[in-house]
Amino acid sequence: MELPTLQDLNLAVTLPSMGLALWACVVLAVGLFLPERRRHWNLVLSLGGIVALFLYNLTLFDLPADRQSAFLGMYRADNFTAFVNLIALVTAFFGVLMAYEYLKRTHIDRGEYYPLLLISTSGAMLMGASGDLAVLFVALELLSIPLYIMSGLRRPNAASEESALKYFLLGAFSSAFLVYGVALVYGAAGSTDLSEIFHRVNAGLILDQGLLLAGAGLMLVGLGFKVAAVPFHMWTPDVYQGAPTAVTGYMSVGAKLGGFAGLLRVFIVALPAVSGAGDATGWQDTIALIAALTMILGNVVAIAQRDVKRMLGYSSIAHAGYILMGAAAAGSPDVRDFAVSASLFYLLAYAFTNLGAFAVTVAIEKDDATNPQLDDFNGLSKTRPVLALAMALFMLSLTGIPPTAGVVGKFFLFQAAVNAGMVWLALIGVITSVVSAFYYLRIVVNMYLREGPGEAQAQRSFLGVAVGLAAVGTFVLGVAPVLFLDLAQRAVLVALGG
Amino acid sequence: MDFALVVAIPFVLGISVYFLRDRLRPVQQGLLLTAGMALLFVFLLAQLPRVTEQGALEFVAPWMPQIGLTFALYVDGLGLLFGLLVTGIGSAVMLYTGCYMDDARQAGRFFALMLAFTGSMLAVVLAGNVVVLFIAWELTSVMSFLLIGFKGADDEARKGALQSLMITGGGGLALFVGLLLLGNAAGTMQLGEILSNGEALRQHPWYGAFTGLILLGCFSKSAQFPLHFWLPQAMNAPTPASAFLHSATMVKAGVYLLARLYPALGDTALWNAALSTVGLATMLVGAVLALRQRDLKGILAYTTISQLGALVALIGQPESAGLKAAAVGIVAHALYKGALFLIAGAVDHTTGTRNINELGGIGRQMRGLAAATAIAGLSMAGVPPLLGFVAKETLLETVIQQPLALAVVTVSAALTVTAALRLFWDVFMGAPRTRLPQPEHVPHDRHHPFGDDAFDYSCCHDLPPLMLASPGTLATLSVIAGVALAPLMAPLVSAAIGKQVSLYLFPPSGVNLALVLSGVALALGIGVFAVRRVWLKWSIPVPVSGVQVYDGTIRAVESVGDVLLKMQSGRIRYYLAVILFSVLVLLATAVPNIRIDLPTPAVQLTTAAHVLEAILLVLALAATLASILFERHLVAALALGIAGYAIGGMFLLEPAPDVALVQFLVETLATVLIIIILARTSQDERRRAMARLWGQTRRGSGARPCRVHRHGRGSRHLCPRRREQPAHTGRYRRMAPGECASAGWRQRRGRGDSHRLSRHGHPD
Amino acid sequence: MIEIYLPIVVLLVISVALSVVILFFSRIFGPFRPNRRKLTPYESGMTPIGPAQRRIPVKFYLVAVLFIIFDIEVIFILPWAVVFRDLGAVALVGMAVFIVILLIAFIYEWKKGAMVWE
Amino acid sequence: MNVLFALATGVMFGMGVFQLLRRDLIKAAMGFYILFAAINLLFLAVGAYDGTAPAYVDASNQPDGQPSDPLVQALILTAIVISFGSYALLLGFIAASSRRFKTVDSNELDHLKG
Repeated sequence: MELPTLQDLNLAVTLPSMGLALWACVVLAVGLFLPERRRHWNLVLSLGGIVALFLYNLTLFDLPADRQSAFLGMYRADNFTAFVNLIALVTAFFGVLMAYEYLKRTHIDRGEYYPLLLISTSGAMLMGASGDLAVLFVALELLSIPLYIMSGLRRPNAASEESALKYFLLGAFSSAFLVYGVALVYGAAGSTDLSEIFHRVNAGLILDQGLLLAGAGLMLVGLGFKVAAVPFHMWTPDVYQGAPTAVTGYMSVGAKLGGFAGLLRVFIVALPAVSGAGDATGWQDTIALIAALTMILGNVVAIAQRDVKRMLGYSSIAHAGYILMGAAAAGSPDVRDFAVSASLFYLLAYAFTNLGAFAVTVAIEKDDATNPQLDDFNGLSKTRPVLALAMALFMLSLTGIPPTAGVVGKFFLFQAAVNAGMVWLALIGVITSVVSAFYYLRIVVNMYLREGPGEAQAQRSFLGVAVGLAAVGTFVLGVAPVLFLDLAQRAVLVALGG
Repeated sequence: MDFALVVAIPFVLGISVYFLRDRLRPVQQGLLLTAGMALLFVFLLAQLPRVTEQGALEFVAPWMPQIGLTFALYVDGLGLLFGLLVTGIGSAVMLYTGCYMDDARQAGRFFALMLAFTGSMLAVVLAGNVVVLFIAWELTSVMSFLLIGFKGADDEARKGALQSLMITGGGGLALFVGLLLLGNAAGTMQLGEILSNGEALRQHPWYGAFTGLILLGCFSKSAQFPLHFWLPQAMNAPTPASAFLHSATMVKAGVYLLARLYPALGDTALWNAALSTVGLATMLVGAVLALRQRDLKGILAYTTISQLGALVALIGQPESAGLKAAAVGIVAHALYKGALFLIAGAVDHTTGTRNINELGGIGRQMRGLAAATAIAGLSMAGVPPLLGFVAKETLLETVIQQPLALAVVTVSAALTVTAALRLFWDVFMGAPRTRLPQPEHVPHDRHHPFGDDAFDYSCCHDLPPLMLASPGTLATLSVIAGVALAPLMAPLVSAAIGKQVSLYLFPPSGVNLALVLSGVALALGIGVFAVRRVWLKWSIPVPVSGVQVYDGTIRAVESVGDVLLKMQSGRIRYYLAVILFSVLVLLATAVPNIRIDLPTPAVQLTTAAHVLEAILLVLALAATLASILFERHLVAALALGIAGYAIGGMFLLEPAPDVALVQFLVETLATVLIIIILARTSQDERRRAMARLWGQTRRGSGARPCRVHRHGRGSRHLCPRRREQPAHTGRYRRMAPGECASAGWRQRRGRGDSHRLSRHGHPD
Repeated sequence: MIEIYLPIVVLLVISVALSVVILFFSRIFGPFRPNRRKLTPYESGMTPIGPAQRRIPVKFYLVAVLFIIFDIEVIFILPWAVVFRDLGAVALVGMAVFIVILLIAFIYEWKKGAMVWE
Repeated sequence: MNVLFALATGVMFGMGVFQLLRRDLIKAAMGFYILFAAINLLFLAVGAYDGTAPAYVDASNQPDGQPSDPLVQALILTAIVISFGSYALLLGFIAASSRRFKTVDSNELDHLKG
């Protein structure tokens, strides 16, 4: 047996995720020794690490083929991974930035927040990079467990604790299904390597088709839970409402990103050839159905919400539906690459937009441990015009109205669905987008057309930076998406070898 | 390149005005912008010969090259016609607005929005790529939304703004998918290539789908029945915006796109049937409903709807027969309706009301305004030699072969005459009236907030001359264009529809049926106006109004949402059960495929290892079952430990000694942990919860300790008891990990629980 | 195969046998002169008077938990040691990272006061 | 794959699900633990059963028989450790919530809903 050397492990390309996890340990250790008045070093160190890795990650696009695999094929360092890393680091950046003042304000400035967030981010990155089901499982837990803890961070707050417990129990249940699915797929295909599974399925070397299907279905449950797809979505609003707002903001993107990265990685690399009618793969109809249900439920239920975080929770369910539409389209071989890059681009657009929306929510949240309500936006255009303008931009983007990132993202997703012949799905997407306009624009109406209390709140500088950057990102992706589009387009998912 | 500048300049102007708003008075801002718009107008006008000669001009710049998307402009006669309309009416409106707005800061904001709209609208009509077109299309909806809500805190304005955006923005999304399908079918997003591909597109299997979606988008934008109701609601916008967006330009975007796509999609059975049916219905509905209005802008809005219906019906005529009439109608309508809107604003500005019942006889003070109204009203009524007459004649001539359409057009034309007369006579002529009591039969849902259009009533009760200049110019243009048809209108219309046409005031062949019907309509309209005292008292019951349908739809969606919300019970077990059920459904699809060939024998117990393994397996299962059955937590935890050890034993037999070792240690740890937890959770609480559980199981239900209070629909609050619980209510303060266990222990003992604990021996 | 565990079984048998033998022979050959003190159970110097079943403070469990957690990590080191020669640098780097992470966890515990008895 | 073995893991998983669905949160935590025990068994059932000797990297230095599949062992090890970590955390959450809410009945933790 050939023994691997250090070069074979190819550690350099794994640096974004592995480095972030290690950096989290460093931040944790340093944070332990920081006195109260030097707490800002937590922020500085976290942001520094994120930015450095972000820059480094830019060099990881278009690696030569021999450098695209690390840890003996367990870690894939292709463009898909690099793009997922990019989104994840952006998410982490905003997650740190918008939390700093919030944590102080709500007196939960425990140093653990930052390392937890970084570890969770590295889990999300690893989800996208996994070349093996075992890595997928580890990455899923790495992503989830810090999130459970972070949602319960606001002790002693009943809502926060309840949400943490709920999230944990439900999350543990669904990840049990994922592992069960991994075991079944392993039993059917005899391997946990994604490319190997692909080749064995292709060559008909599997023990049992049904077992493979059952395993794929169970994995879909675990990943569907992470992305909050109906009917595995029920935790979402409760947890979003209960968790500290900054955590909710991070979670709304980070967890979804990890879930989708894993979903696309597994289903497109390993299982595209699972039998189905005609050209399309066996899971396409299932995912399309889930996407439809998710879009409908998320948007319809969001209308009745008055609590902003809860509303954004349902909205995040709805957006999971849109991205699932891309995943479903990727089931058709002809549009696979386009659909993957469409989903990735949408995730990036969603990251900027949703993180921005949450940053604004954090900014208007009162200090009395009550959640912001829709009416809290009243008259914001008078008291804080810039904030209101940014929020309006985010809401337009979430609805899918130009000139924002959301519309470009939706454009690609709808086009992917149409190209894959799923016009009905695109139509559902459109109808539900119209429904969503109703509740997103209500916030805009409240900000611009209603009178508020009229008191200008204290400006919060880091939050302001976060809101500003998110707004710029949302706008730039809306009018000049060329650069990121180019990167997303290069992210192609294929099995190795063969 | 120069056309890209045409699109960009309004945005630049808008931003500059916004930043200069503290330096310039509103009038100066208005003059500046008027100059800019006029320049654009002149530039576009200068392109007319070039376009007529060379055909369409295309301008392409890379935008998203990866997916073949370009930023493309496509300038032909039709685009130029609309571009001229936008910039021409725009100049007039800007001039007017400078006087209309009193506050410089507000004026700056308003101008910025108006200019942003202008730029978007120009992008719509000059777009050479359906994606660019869609984006600009939605931008116009957004700008319209912001302008309708410009005056802010007023329920009507808020509702109107949201409604208009929902309808037009939503329709825009339908258009979006329609355009995507169209692009997919044509294999390109470039407008020029799509237009030259008409034959194939009409044969395409998706033709019905994309045409339906595109029509839906156009109808919603152009306020076609039954989606027309947003337009009257949009009249809460400041009057210059109404004049510009909601009569002259934005609402015509739908008409523009229909005309634009006519070469590619038009003239099929579906197209013609849909357009003429919807158009004629809209025409009639708008004309009839206009009669019920008391608000000047309401009357104008409904007659606009009626006119838009006519335009849509014309584009639905087979073999491009209606395009000429449509082009003339667009220009005529923009001129007279723009003038009338501006006049309505001026009336409001000076008198402080727009309610026609409170107005009358003001023509004596405002002769100029009255004259302008008379001219524009004559054009609206279709009296020669104004342009409105030509528009009506060409319309009647187009539908002369279709009895039903002819009847609808004639009736609508008559009612339009009535509306025009009311606008002139009841406002400017007759006895002066002030603050008449409002008639009782005015329906509530048609109530408009009268008289809060201007911002500051104290200033300028005398009409500023510039404010009269704009409507006066537009009205005069109606006359000039009507008289000088051949030199002015004919080249424009010819360029717009792409073939040489001749326009005439009176048919060269003498009196024909169209002319007769035109006269009939005029007479009929005057007749109806004469007896207005009678029908104004009628209260026409409207069985279902669009607003009701809209509200009903929203309510229906909300109630579906409420049903779904009931599923969100907040209970973990329920959520778990839902997941489990979904998993079972998901697996049910896979199970039929499972074909495991049972090995023979299915059970191998040949070696000692096998026997031992089987024993351990049974032990593990039995212990697990025991952990379920035992009610006491401690015993259950111990049983679970046994199961874990049995599994560890199986790992050992595997042989996987390292795994087994880990399993043993972890199992020990898990058991220890659960004991710690049992010690640290309050035994009392646990026991009470357990008692409640078992008691409930027997009784079937139990009183919930705390109800969640719902304040109004959809508001969710935590139960107050829970929410305000301080950190150390009970015996358990927050403790550092190091201190808590022993502290908890001491505290519990301090409360005298210890004897009970010691009786059980272990913290259970 | 199960046979490879035979030495362990032999070891178990020998140890059980040895303890039995020691107890048995000490009973036979040793002097036996009991008094009240000698008959009380020996508990490493602690006073044996009190209720038979006492609760052990949870503190003990916590320390035990910490101990076992690090024990588990040691198990991971065992197979590593077996193949260390063959794997070389890879193994060294891997284990170094592993130990560093453990160390940080340990520092965390320490700083958070998990090692403080009271 | 030994069918009996696989069926037994299925039964165990089912028992875990049942336990997880109970109102008593501590029992539910135990259910979670049972789930992962069952999954570990399943890995054993589908994978490593063809081995007769411990898995070594170097095949030359082991006594006899075919080495077990090291991959599945690694998977099981990972699963055990992760499940234990989660279990510990879960118990911690339950302890915290039982102190705050004075109950271990999951049905009473339903204030976040709608």
